[in-house]
Amino acid sequence: MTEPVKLTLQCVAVLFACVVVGLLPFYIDLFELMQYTLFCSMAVLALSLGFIWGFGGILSFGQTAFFGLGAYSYAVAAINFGDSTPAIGLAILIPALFALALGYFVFYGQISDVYLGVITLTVTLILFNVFNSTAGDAYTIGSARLGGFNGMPAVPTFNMPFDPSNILFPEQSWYVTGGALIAIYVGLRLLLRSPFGRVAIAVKENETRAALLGYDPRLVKLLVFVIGGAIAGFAGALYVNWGAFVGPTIFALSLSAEIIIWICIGGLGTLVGPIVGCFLIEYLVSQIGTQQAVNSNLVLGAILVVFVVLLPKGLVPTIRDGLLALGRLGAGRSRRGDAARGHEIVDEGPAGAQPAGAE
Amino acid sequence: MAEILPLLQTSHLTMRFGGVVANDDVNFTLEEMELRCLIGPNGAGKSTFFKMLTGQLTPSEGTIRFRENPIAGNLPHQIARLGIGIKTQIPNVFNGLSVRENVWLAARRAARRDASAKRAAEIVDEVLQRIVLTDLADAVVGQLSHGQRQWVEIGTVLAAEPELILLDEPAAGMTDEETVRTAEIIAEINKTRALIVVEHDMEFIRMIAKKVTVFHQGRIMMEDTVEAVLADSRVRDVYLGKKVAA
Amino acid sequence: MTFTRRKFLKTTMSASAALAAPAISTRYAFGAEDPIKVGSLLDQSGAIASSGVTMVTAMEQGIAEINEAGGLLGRPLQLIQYDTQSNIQLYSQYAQQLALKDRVDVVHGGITSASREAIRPTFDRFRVLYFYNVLYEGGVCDRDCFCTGTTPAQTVEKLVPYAMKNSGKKAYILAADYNYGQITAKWMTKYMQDNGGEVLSVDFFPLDVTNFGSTISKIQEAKPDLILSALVGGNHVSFYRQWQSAGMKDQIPIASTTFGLVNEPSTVDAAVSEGIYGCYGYYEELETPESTAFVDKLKKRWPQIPYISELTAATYEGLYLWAEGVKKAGSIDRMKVIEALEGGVSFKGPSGEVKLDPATHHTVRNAYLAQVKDRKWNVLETFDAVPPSDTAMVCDLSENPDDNQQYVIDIKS
Amino acid sequence: MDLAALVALNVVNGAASLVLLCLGLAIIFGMMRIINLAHGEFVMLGAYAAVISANAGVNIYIAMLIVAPLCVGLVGLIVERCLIRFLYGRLVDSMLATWGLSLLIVGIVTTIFGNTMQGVPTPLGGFSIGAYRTSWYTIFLAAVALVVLAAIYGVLRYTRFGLVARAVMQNPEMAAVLGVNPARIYMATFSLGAAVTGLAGGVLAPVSGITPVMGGAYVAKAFITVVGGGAAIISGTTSASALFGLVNQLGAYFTTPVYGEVILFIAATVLIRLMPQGISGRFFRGTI
Repeated sequence: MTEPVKLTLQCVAVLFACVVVGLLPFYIDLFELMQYTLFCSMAVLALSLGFIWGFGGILSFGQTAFFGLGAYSYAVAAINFGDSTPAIGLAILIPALFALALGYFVFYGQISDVYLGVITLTVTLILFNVFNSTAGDAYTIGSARLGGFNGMPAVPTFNMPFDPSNILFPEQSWYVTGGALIAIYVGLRLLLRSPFGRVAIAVKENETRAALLGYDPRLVKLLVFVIGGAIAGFAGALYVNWGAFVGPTIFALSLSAEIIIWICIGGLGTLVGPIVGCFLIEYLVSQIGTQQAVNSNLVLGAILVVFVVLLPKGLVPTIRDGLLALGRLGAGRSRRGDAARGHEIVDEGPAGAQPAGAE
Repeated sequence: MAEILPLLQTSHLTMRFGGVVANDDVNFTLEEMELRCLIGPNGAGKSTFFKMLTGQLTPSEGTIRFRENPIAGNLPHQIARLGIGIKTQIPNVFNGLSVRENVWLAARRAARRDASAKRAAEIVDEVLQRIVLTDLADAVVGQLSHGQRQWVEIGTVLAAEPELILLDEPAAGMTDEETVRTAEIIAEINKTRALIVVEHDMEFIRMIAKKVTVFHQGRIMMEDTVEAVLADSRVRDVYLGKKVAA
Repeated sequence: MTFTRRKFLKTTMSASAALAAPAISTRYAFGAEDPIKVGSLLDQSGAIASSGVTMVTAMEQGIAEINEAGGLLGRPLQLIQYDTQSNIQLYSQYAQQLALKDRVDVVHGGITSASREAIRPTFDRFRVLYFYNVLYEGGVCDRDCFCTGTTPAQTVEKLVPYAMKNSGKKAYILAADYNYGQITAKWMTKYMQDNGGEVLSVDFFPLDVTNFGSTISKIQEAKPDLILSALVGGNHVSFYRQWQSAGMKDQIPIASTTFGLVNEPSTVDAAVSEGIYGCYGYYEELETPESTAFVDKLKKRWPQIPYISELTAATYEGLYLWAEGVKKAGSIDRMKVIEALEGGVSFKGPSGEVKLDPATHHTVRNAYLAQVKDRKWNVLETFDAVPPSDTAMVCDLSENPDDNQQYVIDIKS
Repeated sequence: MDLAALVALNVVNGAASLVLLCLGLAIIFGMMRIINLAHGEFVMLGAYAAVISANAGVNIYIAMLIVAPLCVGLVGLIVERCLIRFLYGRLVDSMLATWGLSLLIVGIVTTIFGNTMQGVPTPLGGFSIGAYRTSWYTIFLAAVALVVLAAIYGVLRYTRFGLVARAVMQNPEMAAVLGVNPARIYMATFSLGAAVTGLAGGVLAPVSGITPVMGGAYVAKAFITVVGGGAAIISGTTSASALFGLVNQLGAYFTTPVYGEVILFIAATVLIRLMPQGISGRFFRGTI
């Protein structure tokens, strides 16, 4: 009963998002459009971690490793080929392969929870250090200089597929980025409804039980991790397309932590949450810098602290629960399961955990 | 060839944790289609034994043979795929998923062996009826009572259609009525499959058991029919002594 | 379904485009009394804030002075300063905001070379005049961009021979591991060799290195006569302190292109900084009338201002150079201002006469060689009107006005 | 030979600095499973406390060894009471909150003291090993590290607080049954961890650049070391610090500091891969 409602709501939301993406360029000025283009590319990054963490149970402190690798792969390839089409492909492929290698190392080594976090963190720090020390002339790939701390300026932005002379306008870039965000959201939704998606959630829920049923948790986690890496890499390409620039600070610890913050604020275990959290925080950070009264760190820090204490579940789940409660009140009838609430509820059930067998 | 091999055979199976010996030189044999009960006080090594059989622990020494396959030290999912299913002592289910999804996840692996996707849905419906949770099929398992989750776990074990089913205290926390139904289901399963059941409830054991193995301090103390075991004074001492101490 | 939706989209799109059109056209209709907007992107929080905050003060001071004097072309100046929070992504974001939303007439800003390279393409793309007022490694060649700080040819060239004269011919180079450090180290090597010296080793350090123990051992093993340092940032200050505490301070002198650029001499102990050589375009201790007036004004604006260095002075002078250009052009039109600036503009600021070099869009300015004495810079020698000869080797915008890149100058030593 | 001694001293110095930096984090993370992302800022606060009090005329040793830990311990107490105690058992929330806290502390310190700070001179002089000069302060750091290690060992091993703390960390319910209030133990543990971190900041102040953002350079390395060390606070942290200090300093000596860092991180990755329970989980089981 609730399942069709949920599905309808999701479809309506996606349609609405499509309309917004389509119409936005006619209502806001170029600057805001470019700003939203940036936010959308960051939201893709947020989705990648939101997926592997919320639905695969993998907390990666180093999602920026894939983001940065994607960005650098794109930049190097785009400079060398002059065409963004294969560069985008490489920006997805290389981080995915890297995720495959790293994931094999980690998951098949039976490393879990905090230790996984530490390994991903150190890998990111290694990449940061390595890319940071590429300032010398020796670090040139084809015609692309990696440029060390200063990074690579003036990277070619997206062009029409296989038509390098036809470079996308900011409006077109917006359509591509916004469209990509929606497509990835829908893709992940579909994936989560597929048998594989449900197995992934099962592994996240209870790894031991999944193994005792004959599922190989290592393989499932590895696949989830690789998908997350590929999406993060793609986000990297979108990011470079926005700023025409990539530098090693993309691997910085602060960005890694920021992604985690987006997800915590938006709501872990949902797909909309990371997107919402990302938009909110990015907007906030950019607004803070335009005022001169108070130190920016102070404001951001205070907001985060207050948030954790007051809204620990994150925005989206809190609002959803609130709406559900309202709906129940309005309908004047209490639903099954209310009595069971309050004790031993491990998880309210993430949005993706729809009952199976519906099809 | 296959017919003369027992279904499950362990030899010299030993598990040590640091200085503690949880299982010591366990030689255990289970025939095809057999139903065996394991009893023994807490800490006798029954759960450790189950964990080694299912691959959650790698034995320090000794071998486990499931039909012709040596499985000691294999990973849990590999052993599960060979056809050993387990219901663990504490309900071990997917709390965030619905009842139907829990069962479906198990059925899907079974169905995969049969190479038929439709079969999975059929198995789910059958099993849901069998564990009498059809009405709660879409409820999130985490919100169910302890007993109901117990049933969900039994359901997942059934749906996976394993060759050998390990049940660790299946009747714990169940009402008398449910206990009877559990016994019935076990008898029914046993028509086609082998089971090993760990249980403390002697009434329950009487209901289902043919042959009983008694664990004590990590070793097999005796192995005989229900009547013989329950009549044995050593078994009484072990149990009663333990109970008084607890 | 799809068809109707598309049709719907199409109709709404054209309708909204028609609605939006008048809004766009009004944007360009400025009244004469509209303020001239000066954008500024500087870090006021995060790791680079220690450099950024004094630069913001200089901007505010300059704008206030110009406004008090009646503004430019009869119009007041409006400063739009964004705190880039030491975050490269925010540089790009705010650059777009300044260019597209605030529609500023000029942007002054950027501190690290990385930040400059992140925003320079944005200002090129959206045709906004850009001033970069920081000493850096040289080589930027872009008609839209003016770099008013010193480059290695203006400072390192003076510093190295002077330090050699007072120590010896063998140097050990320590530099921050990014482009500024890498390129400065090359210049240091070149000038060492030009003066008959020898470089024993060049070590690069990431900006977050705080423990220099093994480096100090290596230096002792190499036994140089002189340390040349291009270490950057708060973490690298640890080197000077660990150097002093190892008792090396009195044995091997240090010459640095970066020490003292923020306010290091007054934050570290006198024993740590005593005797370090530096060469910059400006020191707070300069006693010209322009300099003392400038220092007084800034101290009035912000009594606790830590130290007024070349960064601060160049920011102030950069603003005035631009203002001179606007006055000369009689317009704030970007191309007209650029042409006016290229026609030769100069300003007598706190650091002396600063003249724009039309070919490179860099400045010809004074360099001052100084040594720390009792936590103050003691100016030892003044070099008048030093040209940016490094950038001039690769960049001639009067020949190639369409050139737009940062050259890595091929240093032949 | 002299050079070898000097390099050895550097290794000792590197390891001692790491031990000092990590101990506080190890106490908080190891005993309470809270990932304190504001750890670097606690170091910074310790350095500020030491520097400010020393500049105000307090004896430098008192400033470093007493004022710094006291101040930061107090800050830790306040933070625990106002924030952390709501977050026990919520690893991710505690990370988010302490990240916010770290920004907040940086913001507050910048607002009050500005972006730069006058440092204090390094006390003690230098001495010679053959032809080479090094600082007595290196030895002093190692000595402080040893004393702190011994003190914490003593507290955990021999005091009632230590016993109860270890019990609470292993099983909070059990401790509650024993009549111990776990909340108070957590509070004390967090303050202790903060105080030790403050001490590290204090003693590192004379050899570091003092800025509000200086903490950022420490947090990742400290965290990696603590996890590499495993659950045992003393043996784990010491062994991991020694190993990483050695690898880092030798790497830096034979190549460059950049590769010194990279080698450290690679060593950490391999270590965790080979020993998922950390060094102490593999070799020093059952120790403190």
